[in-house]
Amino acid sequence: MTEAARPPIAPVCDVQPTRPVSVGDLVAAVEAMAARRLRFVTATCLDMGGRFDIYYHFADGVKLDNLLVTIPREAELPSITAVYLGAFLVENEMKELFGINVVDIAIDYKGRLFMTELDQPHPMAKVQSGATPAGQGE
Amino acid sequence: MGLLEPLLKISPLTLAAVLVFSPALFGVVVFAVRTKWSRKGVVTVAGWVLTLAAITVFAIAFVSRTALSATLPAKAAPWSMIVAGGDLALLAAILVIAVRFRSAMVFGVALVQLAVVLYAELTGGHAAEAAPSVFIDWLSVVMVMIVSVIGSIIAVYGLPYMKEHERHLGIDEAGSHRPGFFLTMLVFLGAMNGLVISDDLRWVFFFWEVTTLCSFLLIRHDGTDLANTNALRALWMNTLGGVGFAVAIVLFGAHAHTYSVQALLRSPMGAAASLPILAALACLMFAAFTKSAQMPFHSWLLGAMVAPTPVSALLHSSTMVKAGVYLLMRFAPAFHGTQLSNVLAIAGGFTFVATAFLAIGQTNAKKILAYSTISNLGLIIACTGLNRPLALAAAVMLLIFHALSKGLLFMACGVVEHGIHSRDIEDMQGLVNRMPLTTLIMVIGILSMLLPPFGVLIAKLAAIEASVHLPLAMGMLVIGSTLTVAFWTKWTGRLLASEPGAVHPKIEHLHVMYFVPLVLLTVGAVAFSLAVFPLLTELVEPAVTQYYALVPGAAGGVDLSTDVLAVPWLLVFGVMATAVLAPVLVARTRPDEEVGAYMCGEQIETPNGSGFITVAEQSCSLSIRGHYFERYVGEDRHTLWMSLVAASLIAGMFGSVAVR
Amino acid sequence: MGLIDIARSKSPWILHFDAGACNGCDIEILACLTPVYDVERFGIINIGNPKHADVLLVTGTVNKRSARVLRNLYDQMPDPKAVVAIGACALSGGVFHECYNVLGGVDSVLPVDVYVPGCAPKPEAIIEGVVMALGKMQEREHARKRGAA
Amino acid sequence: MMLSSVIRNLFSKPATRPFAPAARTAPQGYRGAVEFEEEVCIYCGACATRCPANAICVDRVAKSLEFDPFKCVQCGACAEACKKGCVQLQIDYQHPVAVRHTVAFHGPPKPTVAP
Amino acid sequence: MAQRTVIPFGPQHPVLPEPIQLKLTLKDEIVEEALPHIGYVHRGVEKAAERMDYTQNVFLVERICGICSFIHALCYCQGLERLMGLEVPRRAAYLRVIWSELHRLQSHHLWLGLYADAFGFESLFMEFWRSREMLMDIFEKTAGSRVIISACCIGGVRRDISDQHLQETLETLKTLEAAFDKSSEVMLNDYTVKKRTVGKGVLQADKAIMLGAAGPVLRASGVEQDARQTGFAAYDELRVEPVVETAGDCYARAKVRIREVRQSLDLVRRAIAGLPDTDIAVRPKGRPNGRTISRVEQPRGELLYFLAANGSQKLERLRVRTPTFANVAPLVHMLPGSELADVPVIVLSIDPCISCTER
Amino acid sequence: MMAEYLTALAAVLAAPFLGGILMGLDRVVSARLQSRQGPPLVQPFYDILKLFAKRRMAANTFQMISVSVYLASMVLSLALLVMGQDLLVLLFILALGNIMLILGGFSVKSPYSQLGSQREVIVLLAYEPLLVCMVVGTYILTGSFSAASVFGLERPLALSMPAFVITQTLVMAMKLHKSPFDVSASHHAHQELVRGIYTEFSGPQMAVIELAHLYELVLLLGFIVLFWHTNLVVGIVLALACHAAVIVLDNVSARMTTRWMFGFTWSVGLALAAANLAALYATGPLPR
Repeated sequence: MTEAARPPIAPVCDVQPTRPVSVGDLVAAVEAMAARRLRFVTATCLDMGGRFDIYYHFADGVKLDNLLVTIPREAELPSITAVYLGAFLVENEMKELFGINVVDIAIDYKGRLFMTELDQPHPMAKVQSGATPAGQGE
Repeated sequence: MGLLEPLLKISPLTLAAVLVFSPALFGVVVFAVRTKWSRKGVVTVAGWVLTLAAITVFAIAFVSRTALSATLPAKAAPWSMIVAGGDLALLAAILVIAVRFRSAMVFGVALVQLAVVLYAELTGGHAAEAAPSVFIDWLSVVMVMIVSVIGSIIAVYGLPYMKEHERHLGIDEAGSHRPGFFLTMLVFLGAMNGLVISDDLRWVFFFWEVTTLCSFLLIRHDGTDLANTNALRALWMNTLGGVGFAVAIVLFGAHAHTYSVQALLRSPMGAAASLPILAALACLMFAAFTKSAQMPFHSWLLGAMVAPTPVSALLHSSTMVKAGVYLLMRFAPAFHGTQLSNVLAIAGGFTFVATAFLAIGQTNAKKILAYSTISNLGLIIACTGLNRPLALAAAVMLLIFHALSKGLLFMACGVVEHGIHSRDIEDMQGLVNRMPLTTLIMVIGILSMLLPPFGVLIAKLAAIEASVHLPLAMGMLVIGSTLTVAFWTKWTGRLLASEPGAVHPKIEHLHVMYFVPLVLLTVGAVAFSLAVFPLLTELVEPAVTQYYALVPGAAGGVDLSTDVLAVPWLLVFGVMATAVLAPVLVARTRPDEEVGAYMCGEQIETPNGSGFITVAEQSCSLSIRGHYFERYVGEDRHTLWMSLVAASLIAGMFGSVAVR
Repeated sequence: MGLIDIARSKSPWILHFDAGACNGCDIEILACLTPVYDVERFGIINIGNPKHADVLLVTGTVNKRSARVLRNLYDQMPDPKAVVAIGACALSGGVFHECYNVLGGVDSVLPVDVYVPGCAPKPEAIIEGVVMALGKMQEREHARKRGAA
Repeated sequence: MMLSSVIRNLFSKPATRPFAPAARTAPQGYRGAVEFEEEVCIYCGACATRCPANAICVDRVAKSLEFDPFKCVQCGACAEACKKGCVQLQIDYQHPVAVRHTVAFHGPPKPTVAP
Repeated sequence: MAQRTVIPFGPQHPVLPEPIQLKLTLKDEIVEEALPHIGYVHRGVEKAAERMDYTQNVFLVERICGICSFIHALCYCQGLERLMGLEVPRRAAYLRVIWSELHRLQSHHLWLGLYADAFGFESLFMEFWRSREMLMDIFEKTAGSRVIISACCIGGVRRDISDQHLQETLETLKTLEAAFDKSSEVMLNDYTVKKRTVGKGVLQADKAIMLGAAGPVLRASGVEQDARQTGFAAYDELRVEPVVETAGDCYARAKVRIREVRQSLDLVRRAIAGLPDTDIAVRPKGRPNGRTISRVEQPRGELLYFLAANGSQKLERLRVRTPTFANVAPLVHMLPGSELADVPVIVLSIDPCISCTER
Repeated sequence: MMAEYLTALAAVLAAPFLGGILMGLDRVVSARLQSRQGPPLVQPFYDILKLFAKRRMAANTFQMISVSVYLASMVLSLALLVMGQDLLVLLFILALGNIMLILGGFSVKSPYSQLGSQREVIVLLAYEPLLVCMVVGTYILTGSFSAASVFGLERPLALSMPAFVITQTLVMAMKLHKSPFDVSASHHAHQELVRGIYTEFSGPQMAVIELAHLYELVLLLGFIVLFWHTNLVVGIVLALACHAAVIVLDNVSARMTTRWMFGFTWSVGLALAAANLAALYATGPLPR
């Protein structure tokens, strides 16, 4: 049952197509998506320890088109709500659950979207300040 | 009866002198002797004197059961010169005002009036000697009571009010405008008394113009730009009405050859009246419409609310606007059975509906009261136009009850305004927690305007009953009464909207000169409603009988027995009183639990009262604003067309003269 | 069994609050109102207002936000009243009992009279639960009366 | 339109199903209350590992099983996992109760296990 | 002082089956601003999914939403199957379609009932919910539970449906359709209903795209997008044409759903008719590794799962984006300008599922 | 006079029982229209008794006064009707009760109660003219506003005032808060205002309101019986038919919005009333 005994399996990457963009280019890239009349679907945030991988999913007809932004843990992330207002919920969610510093959200819940008192300020974040990495089962 | 016998010996002329001149004299004393205590004392004494005089008049009329009349010897003085001189002096004053305030409108209208008055003086002025003759029938008695008693109460209330008012404006005792204020007020009361007891139209006209001038002075009392503008508007409108009055005098002089109201009423009138006489009556109606602020002249009364509250109370409840309806009621027998009368009913009914409608959209308490006043005057005028015994009875009852309730409401409003520094009814939300006593008084005042078994409603029911024969007027009355419910209920609701939990609020302290007048009028409003039957049989019925005696062809007594009045009102009162008192007794035992209002489970106490937790876990205080439907009942949307309709109805009155 | 007792047992008005359920139990409560289960035959009305309600039906796990609301609602219900917890989540947190935003079952906030297990419980079970809760409410009321006497 | 529907309803039998005791039973295969057959249990813990709600606790050493019906979501994973047919889902639903309780049983005591 | 009325609408509110608060700013009764306050049902499912192993997760994600539980499980399983490289047997794919469409049917019936109730048409609510009970009976019979049917598993489905049950299902659907004809007729043509729905809560196609609307809300605004077009499960063989309306108001949204009910009835029949006779599941083997997106069409719209696995027993990240989550922004846009009385109608017109939104 | 009072007393005592049964019937029929079994016939009595037995939870004293006056006005109106008194007065006493209830709703600073009260004011505005017009119609026929004079007519009112049977039915639907007129409050809470004007009344106060509703129902049906006073059986059947119409209407329509409701009653309702009144003015010369 050790981790080493696990047979190696090639990772699948089905999130296609994905175009990586830098934080600085994000809003411009999103504006380009808007210019193409793509529908904003959602954003997905992955806490990779030291960095966040944030996917922005857009629907082009029935197909998806994605952007990938990678930011360091403490970095600011510009809001895209000026372009796609619909992103306000997901940005507030990232702010609250992962502790990403999303700035200039159109409707800002100030980190109080879902939760009232925070025992764990950002429960989805893998690294809590002063806490051991969570996620190791029961 | 025997006890009252000596009263009969008092000459009506003496009484008249007391009623008309004593206030003016007291006023002069107030003006001359400028100390706080003298002012308080003199005004109070003036109030007592007036009240006693009015009660004496009532007692005499009650005992003698006939109208009192007397005339000074024609030779005693050059009466015609005096009255003409008085008129001209007033006009001169108005012209001076017009020049000083650069009001072309006032100037023009005053010039026209001057022309008419001069014409009257030069042509028919001496058709009859203008010796002061007094005629006091029940209608006059009712008016004298209203003017003297309620007017005095308001004057007394004005003492602390004006003091606080000037304190607010930062005016010290030395620079106080109060002496002039009370002088004007008292002169006003005297003039009103003069207006309702004079038999000679020229004297009536003179007093009529005095009230116009007094009201101008009172409205512009604060001297702000707005006050000046509104006062000037009141002045030109009322002077315009004066033109109508003067034309009527000219016509009466030329075609009826008398200026005595009683003589006029005994001359061929109604269907038998000649065209010029009818035209004269229409002119009088026009004058009454301006004085009683009927549409399209309602704007002056709305503007008059810039004046200090005692002025509003005085203008609305007991003086000024009541002069107009008094004149119409006085002349009602003259246009009985004419088309003119019907058109009058419709015109009054229209103002009744239209202003009740506009009142729904208002948040300013005084404005609501103003609209309500205009509306009720419209109702009284409609009753006059219906010109049936029951309608007239309703009109007299409305005169009394409206004066009581409206005086009460204005005064209470003034107290509230000084308490919370706002006259917006939205700011009065939850007043019951802050000023429970005033709120209670105010709520009684409002309910007395609105609900059975209070007098206003009983009168309204009688009016509806009397209007069935004129379907259009009836429709207006029904709809108007319904609309009335909307703004009164909303306002009361605002007052009562209390924070849950504050079950026993602390009772506020009221100045004794606030407290006594308020309580007097509250008790009056309730007691008169309770005593609606004695009132009806002892006061209203004689008034209507006297009126009907003048109607040609209406032989015999007046039968006011209607189903409305046949209702066992005592039973109604009893059941309602029990229903109100029983829970109060139950409430003495505290409820088992006191909880906050239902707010979907998120209620919370905030510093500004109850609130709820909302977006981003912030607490937000609950704010509930009444519905005003500005989109539907906004003044801006409707005033213009309504005024046009009202103006065309007035034109219709003149037109109906030709049609008969 | 006095007249009042009969009336109480024949007229339970319910208030439903979803404290964090997946909808399954809520929909089953609503299903109780429909023609097929028609709880009005037992006098049950979904009154939706705590001030009129006799029985509080709670579904779902409780988190801090909903616990506050739940407490408020319960306080606004006039006595005598009863609480019924419906579904595994309301009983213990169910499959979510270890989630970070879950306080646990309803009984961590309110005194629960009857627990209706299941995921989601059938409408029959819910009705049975309400009836049971009325019994408990009556008992408590009688005990209170005896205590007061 | 609605008129015809409601009038038809008025004159037809109501759709309301009778309630207990005449209530109808659930169809075969209904996932109702979870029941254990103590005798066949071998305390392998397969059910406990599969249970998404951690409603079952098996101590393989002490040979005891504890089941919290309040946590159970009646998914049937335990019954599928059980090789012995010890865990079964009843057709009848779990009835409401007024007090919290758990189901617990254990196998024959082993001398090695402290009481 | 009080220039505007500011009131809480929810969380506990009889027209909202689920807790959500709208902070409404009103003038008279016209909404000037509506802000949603959520979090009453937030549990933390995404985090929990990282703690449980991936088979247990099936039961977890089902309980994200009790109305479309099967579709949640389907979406999850599909993603995992892709990561594991599993090929689902055709019969399982067809059964998945059948259960999915039955879910859509019951969800739409549920919604139509609640929607009718939102504008105070109680008897119509009763009609739809009476019909819905037929579907609940089908679930009870075929899957063993009324609500959370737990029929989907990784690699296929947990249960087969017997021929007898399939026949009974077809019978039931016939009755259901007859009842639906009558009730939907009322929903579409009744004067009072139209008065309450036509022109209310209008969402232009442009706005719908920019605000990221999903499902019937999107399609009612004239945008032709339906995740079933991607051909997951057996939708590659059972082609689906998206149902589109153009008015973008509450009425159009109801119409889309009513037409979808008919479409679903047709799909179930076609799926039953073409049901292949193969196994119903393959055993999952190996451990997933990689990232993928799985998309399916829920009754409320497009459901998106993002799965990230690192080859262990547990997922690294499970992201659930539900359709209601996407439809909140359009709601915030639609409410201002409407009357208070229309608030429940407009809120319900997006078919809100708060437990989905908050997870 | 004594006999009159005794009859009124008897009516006042009997009305809640009659009203309760009618209300129960209403609920059973409503349930059956929705294909449900429905509650027992005596359900309203259970509800009222239970509410009386709940603990008192008042937000303020005025609430209690308001419900008590509400009940009193209903009782009084019924008594006045039975005594053959003035219908116009009766209407305004009825309105008094409603206004007091509205003020009771206003008296708590609670969003739903306040909004419900605001709406109830509009409902009141909507139906009040219809009621008054109906009474005016009787005046045109009899020359009097008293109910007693209606008893004296030879021709049933329904024949001379057919449109008013319809408007009375509408008024009944409005006063009973039945769909589509249940904008300010409804029997069930499934509406945007929770229970609207009733939201903040609880326990015994709510019981008093429910009791008053029973009186109100009897009173409203009494009005309709008045339309066929010549034959009481026909009158009662007519009243029940109108009640049935209200129940069916309740079940075949969506709730109106306040604005729409007001516009509807003032256009359609008043048009009907005006047409009938015009016909009465044209045909029946006014007596007196």
